[in-house]
Amino acid sequence: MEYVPSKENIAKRIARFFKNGDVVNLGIGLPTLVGNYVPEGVELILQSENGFMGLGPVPEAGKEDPMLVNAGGSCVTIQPGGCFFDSAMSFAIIRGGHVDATVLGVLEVDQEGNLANYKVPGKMVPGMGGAMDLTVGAKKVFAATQHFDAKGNSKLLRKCKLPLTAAHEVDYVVTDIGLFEVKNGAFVLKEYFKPYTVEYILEKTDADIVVDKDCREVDLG
Amino acid sequence: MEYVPSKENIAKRIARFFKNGDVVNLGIGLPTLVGNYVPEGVELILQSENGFMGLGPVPEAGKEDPMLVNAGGSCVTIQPGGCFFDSAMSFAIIRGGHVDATVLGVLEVDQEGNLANYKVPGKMVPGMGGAMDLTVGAKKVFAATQHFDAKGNSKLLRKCKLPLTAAHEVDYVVTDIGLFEVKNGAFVLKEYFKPYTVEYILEKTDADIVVDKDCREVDLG
Amino acid sequence: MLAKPIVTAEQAVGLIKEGDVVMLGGFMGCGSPPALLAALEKKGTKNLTLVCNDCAVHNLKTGEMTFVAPLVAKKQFKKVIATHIGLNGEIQRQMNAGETEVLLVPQGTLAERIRAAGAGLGGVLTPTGVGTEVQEGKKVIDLDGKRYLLETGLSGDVALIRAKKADKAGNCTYDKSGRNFNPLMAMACKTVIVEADEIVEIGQLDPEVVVTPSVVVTHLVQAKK
Amino acid sequence: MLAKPIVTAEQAVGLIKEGDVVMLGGFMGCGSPPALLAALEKKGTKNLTLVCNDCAVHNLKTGEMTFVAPLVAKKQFKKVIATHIGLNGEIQRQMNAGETEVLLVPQGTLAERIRAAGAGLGGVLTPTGVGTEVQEGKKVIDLDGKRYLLETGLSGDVALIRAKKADKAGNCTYDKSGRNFNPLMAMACKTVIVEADEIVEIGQLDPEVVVTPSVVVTHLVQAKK
Repeated sequence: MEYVPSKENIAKRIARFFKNGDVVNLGIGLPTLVGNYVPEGVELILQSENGFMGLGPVPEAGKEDPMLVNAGGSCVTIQPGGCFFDSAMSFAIIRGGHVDATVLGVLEVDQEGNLANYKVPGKMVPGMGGAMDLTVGAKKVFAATQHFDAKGNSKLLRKCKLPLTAAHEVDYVVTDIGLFEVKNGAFVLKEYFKPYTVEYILEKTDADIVVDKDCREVDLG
Repeated sequence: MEYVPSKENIAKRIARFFKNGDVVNLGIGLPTLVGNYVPEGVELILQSENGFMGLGPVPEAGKEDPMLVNAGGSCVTIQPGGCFFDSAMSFAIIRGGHVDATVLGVLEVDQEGNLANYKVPGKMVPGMGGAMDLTVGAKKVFAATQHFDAKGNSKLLRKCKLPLTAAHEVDYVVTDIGLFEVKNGAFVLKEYFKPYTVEYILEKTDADIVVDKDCREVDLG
Repeated sequence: MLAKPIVTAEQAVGLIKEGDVVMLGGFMGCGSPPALLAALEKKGTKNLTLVCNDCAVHNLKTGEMTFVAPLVAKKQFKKVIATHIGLNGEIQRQMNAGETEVLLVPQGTLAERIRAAGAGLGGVLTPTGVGTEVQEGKKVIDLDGKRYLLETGLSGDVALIRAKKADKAGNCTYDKSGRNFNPLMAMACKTVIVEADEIVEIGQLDPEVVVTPSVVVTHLVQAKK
Repeated sequence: MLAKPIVTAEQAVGLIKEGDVVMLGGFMGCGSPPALLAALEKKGTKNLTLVCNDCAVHNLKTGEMTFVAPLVAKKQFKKVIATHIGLNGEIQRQMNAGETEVLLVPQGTLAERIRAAGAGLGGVLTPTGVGTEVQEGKKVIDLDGKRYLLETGLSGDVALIRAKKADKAGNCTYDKSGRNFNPLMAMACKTVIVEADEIVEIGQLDPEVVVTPSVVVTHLVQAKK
């Protein structure tokens, strides 16, 4: 079986977690894609940590407002019913448990629920931005990642080697081949995505995986 | 010499301390009177700890707005250039050193700069309200008090007996017979108000008083 | 944006259970929600903890009572956490008689304790109260030679909030000095009931002037006009 | 209400002395004051400490620089305290080469540290960063079995603020997501310079919508239109 990276499948699967009215913060990059796959009838309230609630889609060309950007600095819009606030209020909302879920990118994630995504010492040090607050504050933390890096190494590990963004805070890891819940020091495989198999996942992942008794195949289409 | 209580003289003298644009919080009761004696050309910005800047005078009869009250619950007005805020911001302004001066009432004040004004255990326990924050936060703390209580006892003491509102925070004590700076564990007499004399003050006050070398008589009229 | 249920004051106070910690906005009643207080008095739920700046007015000589005072007089609260109770003679009486537990907290500290809980902070270090009775039993932390008290977060079960305008999603604005503790309490409770003078459609509040974000509000009540 | 001096951007940045801690509002430049940054670059004041969410954009391949990036490239800052520097390759290079000291702080923690200083608090207890490198050297406080880091207040000498409207007294409103750190920094510095898109007469701002109260603002600058 050949591994074909699919950001879309990761985003599709995460999007199915949400119910109508959930307050969600999507990290820049891959996590932002989640917004494209939210099921019909489900409207998310997106929080943008740079200071507003009700993040809307990219504006039409020519209608960009440089004073209305997302946390990546790109021009966006605000939905009816949204509101602006300062950074202290933004993180009061995040840290205070008023955000239902956050989706964050991954450099490494391990079976203890540790996440590393802000620093490769000496090489790439972008900084943690809001990620450390999001991981401790959001009710559910989704780590969104391709299952393997460019060299084919598992991004799911027994123990992170990079500096942590958060310790023991990840609830779910969603890759392009399966859905894992982090529980009791192991990745619990809940779903494997067609065409991958349980055996493939167990063989290729460098971590302790428990196959859930209700584990099932899911076709993300 | 007979002691004639005069709230007006206390208020008059304190009012002369202020310069144009000073941000001041006046306690309820006697301290509020200070606002009536601010010299011409001096405009104070009054902070009201229940949530606004730019406290204005009592409204005309019939124009009261129950949603615009001072910290004592009485209807007031807001000046042009004022603004409303919540209680956290109100005390951020107070505690953060953004208030130039506060004037507070007194049950007891001592030569160490300790102030007691919120509690007589078992008898009267109104609570400290904003007074503890005001005393630690305002740049200058004025204790405004009649020099003697109803029984003729000095309200300036060597050591407060009542529970403290603040330890070592009072800068000036202004009574109806003199002005004292609290310094190095003593009341430094800076001014005595006509018709009282230095001798009278020294004799009648139950505390260590140092007579300032520039101490002078002041006629508050 | 999801609309929140608009309920009657009676339905709203039905969400308050015996033993709950109830946070009540307002300062001498200015900014307290009158319909919610009336309904809670009528329902008579007891054994509550009240967190509020003060207990409004209860003049024992004239019998005058405002806002939360009738609920205090009916002993619906086993405990009161407040900054000032000087104009409510009855709660002072209950305190001195040992009938009701009263915790007096400096006003800025109460604001920060509530804010901390709503903001997911364990607490704050404040210089307020150092060297006073407020210090008793608290950790004192020295930073660069200055002493601070560690004051911990204070959260509640239900917040009773009075807003000027709310949109149907729950975004709120407040009315002049009626703002006070309301926005802080709205962040710090699981159930947040807003009695609004006016409830408008989603999109009708300027997003720049919203004080309380919709996501923390759980129920809306139309105030009597 | 006292009017604050309206000065030019050049006069305003003259208030910044070598060695000062400069707080700069803005998030990827959105909400940073462009005229003040241009004047400070021209003046060339060095040895400063910059407190800002990020360092805007400096693309080392194309040479593109935005907002504070040219000042960073000229090494006007001996130290940078920020949450994210991923889009400024030059400050990453300076950090890795040991040329400039960079302290990376979680965004919510930076916000609370600045707010604490402005609010007269010694610090806050936050769960953010527990079990990470951010914890190093900090006091860990356990409350009811949950661990928090003690993060201390962070104040500055001069705040460079971008407002939408300011009245002549100094009251400010902000523009959409340009609000971010501006109101927090305006509370936390001794000198607070506001570059406003529009400066209006005292009394022309609705007191309900003011975000930064006049009393903390020391100087006003009219932004280029």
